[in-house]
Parts: sequence; C-alpha cells; structure tokens
Amino acid sequence: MPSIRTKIGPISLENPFMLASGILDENGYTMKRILENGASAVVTKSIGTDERTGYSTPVIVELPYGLINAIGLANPGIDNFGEEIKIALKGNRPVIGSIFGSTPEEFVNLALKMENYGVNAIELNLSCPHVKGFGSEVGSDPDLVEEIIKELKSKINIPVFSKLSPNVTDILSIAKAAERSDALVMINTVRAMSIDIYARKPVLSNKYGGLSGQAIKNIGVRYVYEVKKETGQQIVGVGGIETAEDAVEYIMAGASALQVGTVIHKKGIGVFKELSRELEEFMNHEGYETVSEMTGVALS
Amino acid sequence: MPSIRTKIGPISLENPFMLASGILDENGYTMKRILENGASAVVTKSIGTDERTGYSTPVIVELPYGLINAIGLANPGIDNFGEEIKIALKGNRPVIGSIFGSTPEEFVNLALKMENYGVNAIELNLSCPHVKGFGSEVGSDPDLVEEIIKELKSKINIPVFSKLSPNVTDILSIAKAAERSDALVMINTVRAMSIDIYARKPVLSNKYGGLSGQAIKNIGVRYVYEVKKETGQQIVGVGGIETAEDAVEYIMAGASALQVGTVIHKKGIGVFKELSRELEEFMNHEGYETVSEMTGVALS
Amino acid sequence: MNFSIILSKEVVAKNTVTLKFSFDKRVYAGQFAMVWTPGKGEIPISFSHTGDPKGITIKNYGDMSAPIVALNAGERIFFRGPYGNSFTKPKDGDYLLIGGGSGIASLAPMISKNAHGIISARSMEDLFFLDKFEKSKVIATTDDGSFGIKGNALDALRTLDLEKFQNIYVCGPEKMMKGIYDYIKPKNIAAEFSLERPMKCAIGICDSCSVNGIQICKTGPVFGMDSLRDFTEFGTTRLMLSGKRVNI
Amino acid sequence: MNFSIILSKEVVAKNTVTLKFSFDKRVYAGQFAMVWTPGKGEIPISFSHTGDPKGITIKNYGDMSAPIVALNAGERIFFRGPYGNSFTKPKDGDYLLIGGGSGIASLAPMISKNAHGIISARSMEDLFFLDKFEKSKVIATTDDGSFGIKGNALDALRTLDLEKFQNIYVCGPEKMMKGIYDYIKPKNIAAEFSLERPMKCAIGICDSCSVNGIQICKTGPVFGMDSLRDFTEFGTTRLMLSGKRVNI
Ligand SMILES: Cc1cc2nc3c(=O)[nH]c(=O)nc-3n(C[C@H](O)[C@H](O)[C@H](O)COP(=O)(O)OP(=O)(O)OC[C@H]3O[C@@H](n4cnc5c(N)ncnc54)[C@H](O)[C@@H]3O)c2cc1C
Ligand SMILES: Cc1cc2nc3c(=O)[nH]c(=O)nc-3n(C[C@H](O)[C@H](O)[C@H](O)COP(=O)(O)OP(=O)(O)OC[C@H]3O[C@@H](n4cnc5c(N)ncnc54)[C@H](O)[C@@H]3O)c2cc1C
Ligand SMILES: Cc1cc2nc3c(=O)[nH]c(=O)nc-3n(C[C@H](O)[C@H](O)[C@H](O)COP(=O)(O)O)c2cc1C
Ligand SMILES: Cc1cc2nc3c(=O)[nH]c(=O)nc-3n(C[C@H](O)[C@H](O)[C@H](O)COP(=O)(O)O)c2cc1C
Ligand code: FES
Ligand code: FES
Repeated sequence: MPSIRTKIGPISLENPFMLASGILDENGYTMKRILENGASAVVTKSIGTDERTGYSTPVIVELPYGLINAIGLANPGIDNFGEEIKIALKGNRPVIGSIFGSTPEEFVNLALKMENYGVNAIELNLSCPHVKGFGSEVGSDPDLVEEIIKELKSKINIPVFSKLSPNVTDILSIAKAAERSDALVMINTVRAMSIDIYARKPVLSNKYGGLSGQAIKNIGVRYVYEVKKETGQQIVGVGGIETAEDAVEYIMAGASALQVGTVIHKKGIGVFKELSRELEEFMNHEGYETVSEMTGVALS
Repeated sequence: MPSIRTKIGPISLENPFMLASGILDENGYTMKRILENGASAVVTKSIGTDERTGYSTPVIVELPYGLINAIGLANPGIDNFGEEIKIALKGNRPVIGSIFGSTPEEFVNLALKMENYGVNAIELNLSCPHVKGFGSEVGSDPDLVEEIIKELKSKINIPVFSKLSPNVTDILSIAKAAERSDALVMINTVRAMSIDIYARKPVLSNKYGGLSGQAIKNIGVRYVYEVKKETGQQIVGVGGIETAEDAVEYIMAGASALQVGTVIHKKGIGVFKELSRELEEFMNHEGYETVSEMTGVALS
Repeated sequence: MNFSIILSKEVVAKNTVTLKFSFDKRVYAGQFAMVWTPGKGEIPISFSHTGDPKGITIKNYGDMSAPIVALNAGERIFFRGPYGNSFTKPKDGDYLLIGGGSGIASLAPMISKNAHGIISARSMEDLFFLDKFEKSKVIATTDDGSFGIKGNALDALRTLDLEKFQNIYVCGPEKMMKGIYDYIKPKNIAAEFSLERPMKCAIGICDSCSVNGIQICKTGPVFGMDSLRDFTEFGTTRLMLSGKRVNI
Repeated sequence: MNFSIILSKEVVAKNTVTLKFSFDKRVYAGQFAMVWTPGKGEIPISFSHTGDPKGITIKNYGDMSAPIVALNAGERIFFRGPYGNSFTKPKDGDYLLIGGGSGIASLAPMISKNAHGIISARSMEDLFFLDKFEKSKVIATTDDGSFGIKGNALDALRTLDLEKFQNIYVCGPEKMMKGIYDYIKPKNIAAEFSLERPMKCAIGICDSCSVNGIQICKTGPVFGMDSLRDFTEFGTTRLMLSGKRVNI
C-alpha cells in the first residue's frame, strides 16, 4: 500500500490535502469539522489587525469553470480570532494561521498573536493591496516581501509559508525574495471581473475579484513548475484542484502538499476523503510508494 | 433593426467579430474563406523577420474549458508572406497584419513590408520574448513599448493596434506606454502548463504555453474594463468569447470591437455568423441601436 | 445571475411586499434566492410562492432590502438560486406552521387546508398571510398586543395541544426558534426549523452562515430536531459579517 | 491525452509495424490519432484497425515516427483522438482501395471480401497488407520493380476496368492522389481521397493542414470528388510547418 503522507517544512501531514485559506475557515467549528472529515490541515481565513466586514454583497460569482470572489478580507481582527483557533485545534490536526498586512511590523504582530493562539504555522497572504506603492499588491514588491519574511523568521518559532500572487510579471524575483520561507504556497486567485449584461454592471460590489477553480489550474501548475525548477523551494500547490489527477499534476510539477478550496462548492467537504482515496489508487496503479517520489518528476 | 457595425480607429467593420491572430490565419485561402463566412476582419498569424518552424509537436493541449498552445511563433518570415496577404485580401474585408519583433527597428521593418502588402492595419504582438532583459516579454517593458509605437507611428500610414499581454503586474503602465496606438487589443494568452501524469511530463514540447478560451474570459474582461476606465483608449476585446453574451460583456467593459479564436475549435467558422446574429438579437431585445451605445456602459 | 420581469407587486403588510415573476426552474418550499439590486447589494430571500408564477415576500429592513421592496411591476428582478434544501412534505393530517416576522414568507408555500398557523409580529401592521389560512386555524401574536395574543409565538404555542399535529414547521428569529425548540424537545414531535444566518455566498464556501460546521445555505436552511440537537451554536452564538463571534 | 498499453507489436514491412491496443471509443475507417511519444513529438497516424483491439500501422520515416515504431508490447502508447471524418461505407458490390506507401494503413479497416486493392511502394520490402486481400483481387506496384508491376498506383489503375467498382478509395502521397484524381475525373466514378498534410493541432485551429480554407484534420481527411474540384491547392502547393508556401 502506498503512503499518501507528506511533509511541508517540519510539519507532517496525513495526506497532501489541506483546506485553502478563505474557504470555510472563519468559524472554528467549521475548521474542526473539516479536519475531522479528511483535510490534513486547515489554513484559516486571512486575518488582519482590525476587524473588517469586507465588501458588501455580491461577493461571489458562479462561473461554469470556477468562481470569482471579492470577500474583501472580511475578518474579525486578530484579537477576536483566538477562540476560533481554539475550537479548530480540537480537530487534532495542524491549523495554519493566514495573516495579511502591509508592513513588516504588522505581519510580525499578527504572527506573534497567531503563534500565541497555538497555530502550527503561519501563512502569509501577500496579495492584499500595497499602500506604499499603489495599484499593486504587497506580493509584487520583492524588497518588501524579503523584509517581511526576514523579520518574521527572526521573531517567531513556527514555520512560515508565503502565499504568492499570480498577478505578477516576474514570479521568480518574488519567489527568490521569499526564499527564507519554509515553503511557498502558489497560487492565490487571478484578478478577474464578471459583468451582468442585463444589469449592465459588474456583478461584484467591488467590481474586481479573484478567479479560482478549474479555470486557473493550469496557471497554477505553471507557477509551481517554474518556481520549483528555478529555486528548488518546497511548494504547496493550490488552484483549481478538483480530482486526484489535478493533485498529481501539481505534485509532479513540484508540489509537496496541496490546498483545495473552490472544489468544495461542487463536491462538498467529502472531497477531502475522496481525493485521498483517489490519490492512493493512482499511486497504487502507477507504482509510487510515497508522495515525495512523485514530487517534481515532470521537471527532469 | 439595430446595427452591429462598429469602428476601430479609422477602420469600419461590418460587425464586431474579427478573427484573432494565430488561429486559421497562416494560409491566405483560409483567411479569405473566414472573411467570406462572416468575420468582419482577419488578423494574420504573427509574422517575424525570419522563417521559423515553431516548436515541435505537441503544440496544443485540449482542456475542458480552453486550450493551451505553444506554436512557437511559427511563421514563414515576412518576405514569404506577401502571397498569403494577397489571397486574403480577395475576401474584401480588412486584413490586419500581426507582427512580432524585439526592437523598434525590427517592428518598423516588418510593418513597412506589411503596409506594402496592402494590409489595412498593423497589430503588434508584444508578447514575444524580450531579449535585452530576459525571462519576460517585450510587452512588459513600458519604455520599449513606447519607443516601438512612437517609431511606427512616424513611419507608417495605416493604423497601429497594440496587443497586450495579461502576464504583467501592472497593465496600466503598459497601456499608457502604448497610448499612441490607434487601439489596444486585450488579451493575449495567459501563461500556463499541462502535465500528463501518466507520461510524467509536460505535454507541450515547449513545456509552457498560453491558455486561451473560456477559462480566460473573465480575466480579459477585467483588463479591458480596467484599461478603458483609466485610459479611455479604444479597445479590441479578445479572450474566451464563445457567445454573444460573452461579446457583450467585453463591449460593456469598454471594447469597441472583438476578436475570437479558440471558440472555432468548438463551433467551427460558422461561429462568426452565429455571433453576429445573436448580437443583433440581444441588441434588439435590450433596445440598443448601435454597438457604440453599449461600449463601456458597465463603467458608469 | 438570472433575471425575471416582475409581473405584480402587492403590499401585504407595512413595508412588506410580495413580488411575483416567472422563473422556469422547479422550486421547493423552504428554498431561497439571493436577490440582487445592481449597485445596491444582494440578500437571501425565501420563495413565498413556488408555483407559477413564483414569488417572494420581503420586508424593508435596511439598505439591501429597501431597493427590492421599491421594485415595481414591469421592472427586472435579478437573483441567483434556488438554493438550499426544503421542508419535507407534511404527512396526511394536520400540521402547524409557526412564522415569526418575515419568517412566515418561507412557510407560505406550505399553507393548505390542513395547515394550522401561528404568526407573530411586532405589531398588527406587520402581520401578513393570516388570510391564507382557514380562519379558525390561525393564531396571531403581536409584541404590542395590537392584534391577537399579546406575546410571542411560544406564548401561542403553549395554548395548543400539539398531539394533533403530524409535523411542526418553524421559521423566524433564531431566539424565537430556540425557545420553541426547547419547548417541544421533550415532547417528541416531528418538527423542522428553517434557520437564518448572515449569508454572503449562499453556495457553502464562505462560512458566514455556518452552525457547528454545517453550512445553513447549502445543507440547510431546514433542519430537523436531531440536527439541531448537535448545534451548540444554535440560539447561543453566531458570527457577524466580519467573522467576529457574538452572542445571540 | 489518452494512453493504452500496447497488446502486440507486429513487423509488417521494412521499418513498419502494427501496434495493437485497447481503446473503448468508437473509431471509423479513415479517422486518425495524434500519437505522442513524451519528449519526442506527436504525429498524425491513421487507425489501421478499428475493431477491438484498435491498431495503428506506422512506418519509421524520421524523428517522430521512430520512437513510436520502437515501442513494444506492454509499453504505453499516448495519443489523442480519434480525429477527422471517415470513409463512407462501400455500397454492395465490389470496390477498390488504392494505397500508396503507408497510405494503405488508413484503408486497411475497409478490406473485405468485396475489396479490390492496389498497393504501391518503393520496393518489395516496403509492401504490407497484401495478404489481407483475396489473392486475385490485389495488385502490387513497386518503384523499383522488385515486386508486382514496376511503376506506381496509377500505372496499375490504368490496367483495370473501373466500371465494375461502386466506389474507389485512395490514400497516399498527394502527387499520386492528384494523378489518380485527374485520371478518374472524366470517368464520373464515386471516389474518396484521404488527404495528408502537415498537422500540428489536429483540431482545426492552427491552419497548417488547410487546403483552400478547409481544415483537413477536421472537415477531412476524407474528401469526395466534388470537394477536390474546388481545391486549387490540391496537388499544387502546400504550406510547410513554418507556413511558407511551397510547390508539391
Ligand atoms: C435563508 C434566508 C431567507 C430569508 N428570507 C426572507 C424573506 O423571505 N423575506 C424577508 O423579508 N427576509 C428574508 N430574510 C432576511 C433578509 O435576508 C434580511 O432581512 C436582509 O438581509 C436584511 O438586509 P438589509 O440590508 O435590508 O438590512 P440590514 O441593514 O442588514 O438590517 C437592518 C436592521 O434590520 C435588522 N434585521 C435584518 N434582517 C432582519 C430579520 N430577518 N429579522 C429581524 N430583523 C432583521 C438588522 O439586525 C438591522 O438592525 C431571509 C434570510 C435568510 C438567511
Ligand atoms: C491524417 C494522416 C494520417 C497518417 N497516417 C499514417 C499512418 O497510418 N501510418 C504512417 O506511417 N504514417 C501516417 N501518416 C504520416 C505520418 O504522420 C508521417 O509519416 C510522420 O509525421 C513523419 O514524421 P517523422 O518525424 O517521423 O518524419 P519526418 O522527420 O517528418 O520525415 C522524415 C522524412 O520522411 C519523409 N516523409 C515523412 N512522412 C512521409 C510520408 N507519409 N510519406 C513519404 N515520405 C514521408 C519526409 O518528407 C522526410 O524526408 C499520416 C499523416 C496524416 C496527415
Ligand atoms: C471565497 C474565497 C475566499 C478566499 N479568501 C482567501 C483569503 O482570505 N486568503 C488567501 O490567502 N486566499 C484566499 N482565497 C484564495 C484561495 O485560498 C486559493 O488560493 C484559491 O481559491 C485557489 O484555489 P481553489 O481553486 O482550490 O479555490 C480565497 C478564495 C475563495 C474562493
Ligand atoms: C493556437 C493559437 C495560436 C495563437 N497565435 C498567436 C499569434 O501568433 N499572435 C498573437 O498575437 N496571438 C496569438 N494567439 C492568441 C490569440 O490571438 C488570442 O489572443 C487568444 O487566443 C485569446 O482569444 P481566444 O480565447 O478567443 O482564443 C494564439 C492563440 C492560439 C489558441
Ligand atoms: S453563505 Fe457562504 S457558506 Fe453559507
Ligand atoms: S492540423 Fe491544425 S488546422 Fe489542421
């Protein structure tokens, strides 16, 4: 029997399938339930310093091949999130705290509080708007990314993952700036828009949103492959994973673990167990013993 | 009866639907046939200075929601392309010559030859690899883009369209650099990869390719909207248009005309007449008299 | 997003209207739509009419409901859905519908000859759909006593002999539903509750409507007594739109 | 991309093999697959066997065919398809198949008791599938005269009384097919030609296989006499992989 266990940084996972940030991970009970239903870890909703209601509705558009969302970083603020983490940790599998900010100090402050709440790792959401420059994201400024991670690594003891945005010209310079991270997480959503032609208006209240799901899978695979090839970093693959085949595509491109989000819309949370079972079958069929044996095989 | 005629720069079009560059536009007879079957104009395959066989096969991956291609700028070289243009022009509708290069001089040389062959406009494919810097595309270097267009506008008499790549952090700086163009064409394909998990290898011989079709429609709409809003430039929308509804989404985002490519894979070249008919029906139903009346209505 | 042309608008109570429109998907009692006013927001609203034409009955509570209430016949109503599960069909025999506030809207498709009702509202002018029941089978309650029993739905419920009902269906403010749940729990009666929580996505991914890990928008909104027993969050705490946990 | 395990490999002529494999889609005579050797390229190859198992018969011409010819039973063969249209079913009565070079591979599924054949090749060692015909019904030609008639398919065709055939099916090098087309055009006989042009996409979008605006990979590869009449490019010019137009 092959083993679908994997490791990301120092964190050991029962299977490669974690819950991606922003999907069903605002309420501690939901995270706990998802951990009990086969996710090997959950990443929390991205949490910032202050409470934010997020954008007003509509915040989601359903497409035949994915979703566009503009939740607008709704979150209770770090100080109100401890109880949810406490509940989630009862799921007895790793809880990864996602945080967003715009300065190194803010990230450090958030991470320290997360660490204090008992999360097993920090994931940096580098896709929020960058205030110093403007128009673009924190994650498109390599110097800032490098500084944030350097600061964090010196101040906290749990692993730090950096989640990169695909909305950049040159992913490699960002990936290199983030090289002190314990792992890179790719990809976040792709900027997109949906217009209702009968209402003659963008559907989302924020107009712009992030495309996730099937539509972005091959964009994600490309980023994972390119970054793995050039940096050798440990990578968590995310974006449009719906089946074990999709998962294997990411693994062969270089991912050591995976996150899934949008597929839950189609398949419900049963998808975690389904993915694990299908992955095991695939490995059995193809003669792989471990996930790490498959990782990056398409690179050679 | 509403009119689906439109104009892009000084070029008058019977309907908004042109053939996009790279799809069925290498052979003059094919372009002629497509013009005779309802396309309001054709954009030729992108032509460079020298003959190129392109990447070896596989050059295409079929996905449920689009294609990934890596044709590799196969082209006969500008000096061998005159006959195809001559044949295409017998279609009696505008033929737009797409060209690619890496320096302003090269673009000017190509454009002059295209003009000489009798094309009605030039479309600059700014997505080919940039030699000076590396890793990225000509179209991600605003200074170079500006210089190319300035040079061209001073040397040729037909309109110049700039086709922009979506693989950039900051589309607005590129759009502004291209503001002397008669129109902006958006978007080219999105970099992507497909791995065959049973072969354990990327499918495309070039490994990386460009994603087109449905999957990128809402990415394209986003670029058109954002650029129209910030620059007011005339825009040709392209990317994943399969139905008149898709077309209207682009038009309401700010496009004055459209290009279609990948949909031909699903629907054949009959799609041009179908799109025109459906658009007319939509306009009739919604009370629009002209395309320009719809252009950009979602911006307000 | 779907849209339909509004066929008719009827004021059914203070600030409360029923809008009817054609929509050719099958809709079951208890299901809801996300109704969008372009530029103004999107909110969950139950189908109060599931036949042909379909209809919703909506009260003007605030910024997002007001523009929907303001729509007129001939205008477009934009919505996505139907979403959620539905009430199970009542067995033969009598059954009871308990609607608090606009809650009666989602129960309206269940009204029939065999239906008994308790409708509670703040005041007389807020009551609606009383007339859809046989007169002798419906009790109204108002907080201010301006009509019917002065009190709430639970006060009315206590006056009834529940033995005669095959099923009880409840929709209203969570506090009221919790009170009813606690009251009937020891009585071993089949009952279903339609829960309301803030909803953003309505497709089970944003977590804003979850109760003990279950997404009300997708697995619910209708839950039986057994499910509710496991919901420690039911009637106690909920997350606000920001995700901040507050007491109910 | 599909893959199958190769069930058997048979050498049928010099550098030419038939590979059989299971593939549970319906395939019609005349259709082809794009066969991929990971890391080595992808080429169009006709199905020479359309029953169960399916099969292809392929000659080692160069860089992309060589690794396919080198595959062995038990190994994986990767392909996409089937693509293209197919030959129309022969009417009752006798019909003629004319295969030049590996062209006979695509005609092979049509071989039956009523089939007559002309098979042409460079040399004796290049001939294959002769034995699938009734001995009296097949003529071989070789360029070097090492077997059968010295000459080409057209030379053989001239020796036959075409009146007795309900249909003629042709597949081979374009020059040969043009010769045959010109020969039979005045005779008013139903004939179908399977065209071969360089193919990249096989799904009708890259334009590399087009003839007078028609994509061979999608509308073809099989065309009747009427279509060919409109193809001014047929037998005269074609585009190379770069798109450069050259004479045939
Ligand atoms: C599944 C589901 C089905 C629903 N069906 C219906 C329906 O059929 N008809 C209908 O009118 N409403 C229905 N609602 C409630 C409706 O969605 C809300 O009333 C609406 O979101 C209010 O938005 P708003 O912006 O207008 O008010 P807000 O600005 O959000 O609220 C204004 C004030 O009203 C209060 N308020 C809001 N909603 C309610 C409520 N339901 N009861 C009491 N006080 C409230 C708020 O607390 C606030 O004080 C349903 C809700 C859910 C989750
Ligand atoms: C629709 C279609 C169906 C086909 N079916 C079959 C089939 O069933 N069996 C099969 O063996 N081939 C078939 N072919 C031809 C096959 O695709 C080519 O032989 C192959 O692409 C050669 O690739 P290569 O890289 O091996 O050779 P290349 O390196 O491209 O060619 C090497 C040399 O061989 C010559 N050559 C290549 N192909 C041919 C040819 N077909 N005839 C004569 N000379 C040639 C070239 O001109 C060159 O000189 C088919 C082609 C098409 C378009
Ligand atoms: C509704 C929604 C909310 C999201 N919120 C966040 C977030 O808060 N932080 C973050 O890093 N990513 C967020 N994402 C991105 C996902 O974590 C993930 O990167 C992306 O959706 C691609 O994966 P998928 O296709 O499996 O959903 C969100 C995605 C969705 C669909
Ligand atoms: C097979 C193929 C080849 C292409 N070649 C070119 C090209 O040579 N030059 C160019 O500017 N765009 C090229 N494109 C991009 C298209 O013109 C278009 O921008 C893109 O496919 C999105 O539109 P679509 O989804 O309608 O195909 C190509 C696209 C495809 C699918
Ligand atoms: S409203 Fe988003 S999960 Fe229910
Ligand atoms: S092979 Fe591409 S169009 Fe036929």
